[in-house]
Amino acid sequence: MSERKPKNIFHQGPIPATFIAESIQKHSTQIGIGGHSIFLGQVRADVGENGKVKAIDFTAFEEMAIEKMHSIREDIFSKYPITCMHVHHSLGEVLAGEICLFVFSSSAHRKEAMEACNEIVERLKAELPIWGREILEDDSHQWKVNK
Amino acid sequence: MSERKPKNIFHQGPIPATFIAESIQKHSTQIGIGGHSIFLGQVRADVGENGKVKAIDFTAFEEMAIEKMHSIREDIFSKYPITCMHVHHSLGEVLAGEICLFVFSSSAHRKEAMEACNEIVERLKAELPIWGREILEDDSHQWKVNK
Amino acid sequence: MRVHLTLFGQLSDITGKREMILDDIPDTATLLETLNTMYPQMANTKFAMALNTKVIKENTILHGDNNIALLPPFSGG
Amino acid sequence: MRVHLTLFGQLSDITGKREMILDDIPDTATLLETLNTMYPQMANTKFAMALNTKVIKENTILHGDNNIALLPPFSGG
Repeated sequence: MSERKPKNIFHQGPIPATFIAESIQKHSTQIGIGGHSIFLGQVRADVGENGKVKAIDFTAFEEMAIEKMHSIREDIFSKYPITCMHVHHSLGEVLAGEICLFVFSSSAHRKEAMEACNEIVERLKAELPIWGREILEDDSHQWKVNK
Repeated sequence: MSERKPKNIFHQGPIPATFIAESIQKHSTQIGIGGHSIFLGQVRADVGENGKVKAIDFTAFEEMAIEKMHSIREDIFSKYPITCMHVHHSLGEVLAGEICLFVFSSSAHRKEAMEACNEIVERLKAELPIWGREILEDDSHQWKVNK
Repeated sequence: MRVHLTLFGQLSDITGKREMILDDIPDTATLLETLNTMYPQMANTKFAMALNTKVIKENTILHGDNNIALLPPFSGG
Repeated sequence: MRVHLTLFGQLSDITGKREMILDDIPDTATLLETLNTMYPQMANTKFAMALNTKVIKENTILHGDNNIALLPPFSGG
């Protein structure tokens, strides 16, 4: 498995639904796949004491994030018999209602794809050096906190 | 919640990636959503003792399946704080590599969307009266068995 | 009583039919006996029975017109 | 030793900078002391430190050029 190279996971701005469709479509040649599990993170218009979130501006320590994602990828491939996995995360401004995270895993049987997808999402939220700057309706900002 | 009406879940032929993209896109106005969980079933070119599967021809007891799916939907909405859920299943012939099942759930926070999606998939496979007739490469057929 | 029977999955292979009409069927046990006589292979096939979309497990007396479906193990998804 | 410092998240708000160069820093403990003197507010902020993309938890002696990043709690996804 060591021939896999670190992939860039970052995507400038929101991830369009058409990009997701193209990614799904590409898997139609892989006829050993029986199930795809997809998680999409969408920017939520959270209302806090400082006001309502209208967008999140994402920054990342890209080099470290790509290295870290590569090691998560190796772990996931060695733990689950999946055929492939893809991760895309937005950088820059993403408006409420737009997609900022796209995680996609595929396998012969559904359980492995689902479990791998869930674990990828949990790990990337905890381990990737990415920060969300929440822009509020009055154009002030606050830093997103992951629970 | 009793105002929800049974929805038709059946889709003639394979489910196109563009249909999935449109469904995702429609949720961009629901700015309280933070996560979408999607499961896609893809027809797998299984190789068994009788040969290789080239397509599955799906039939259903549609009236009963729609009633049953409605009751699963009510259970899922009462169990998980999800914003919405959508289920689409193919009828008729779907080639290996094409999508035959699309399950989509959304919620403010990721865990609920993921758990709901997994449970919907498990329940629909066990409870909906749908049958897959696997068409092999020599045009003989066998009936799909769910594990 | 008249029974409108719908056969799904491998049962339509065994019988060569997707639908049948059977008359003079007083209850579901009689329906099963009649079918087993007509199609002995059906005895080797596991299936459930639904009366008007509801699965029934006990012998059920039939009244008026009856839509009965025979359901082999499901394999959707 | 020279340190090329990159500040992420709320640390760039506190310092008003995304990047800084600091000279004569022998080890990471000295770096932290220097920063706390320059920006007392940093003492109230939780963050990790990465030397050339590897997180370091103990005081580390610096050699040659050093790329150090200060990482507040992550909030991607």
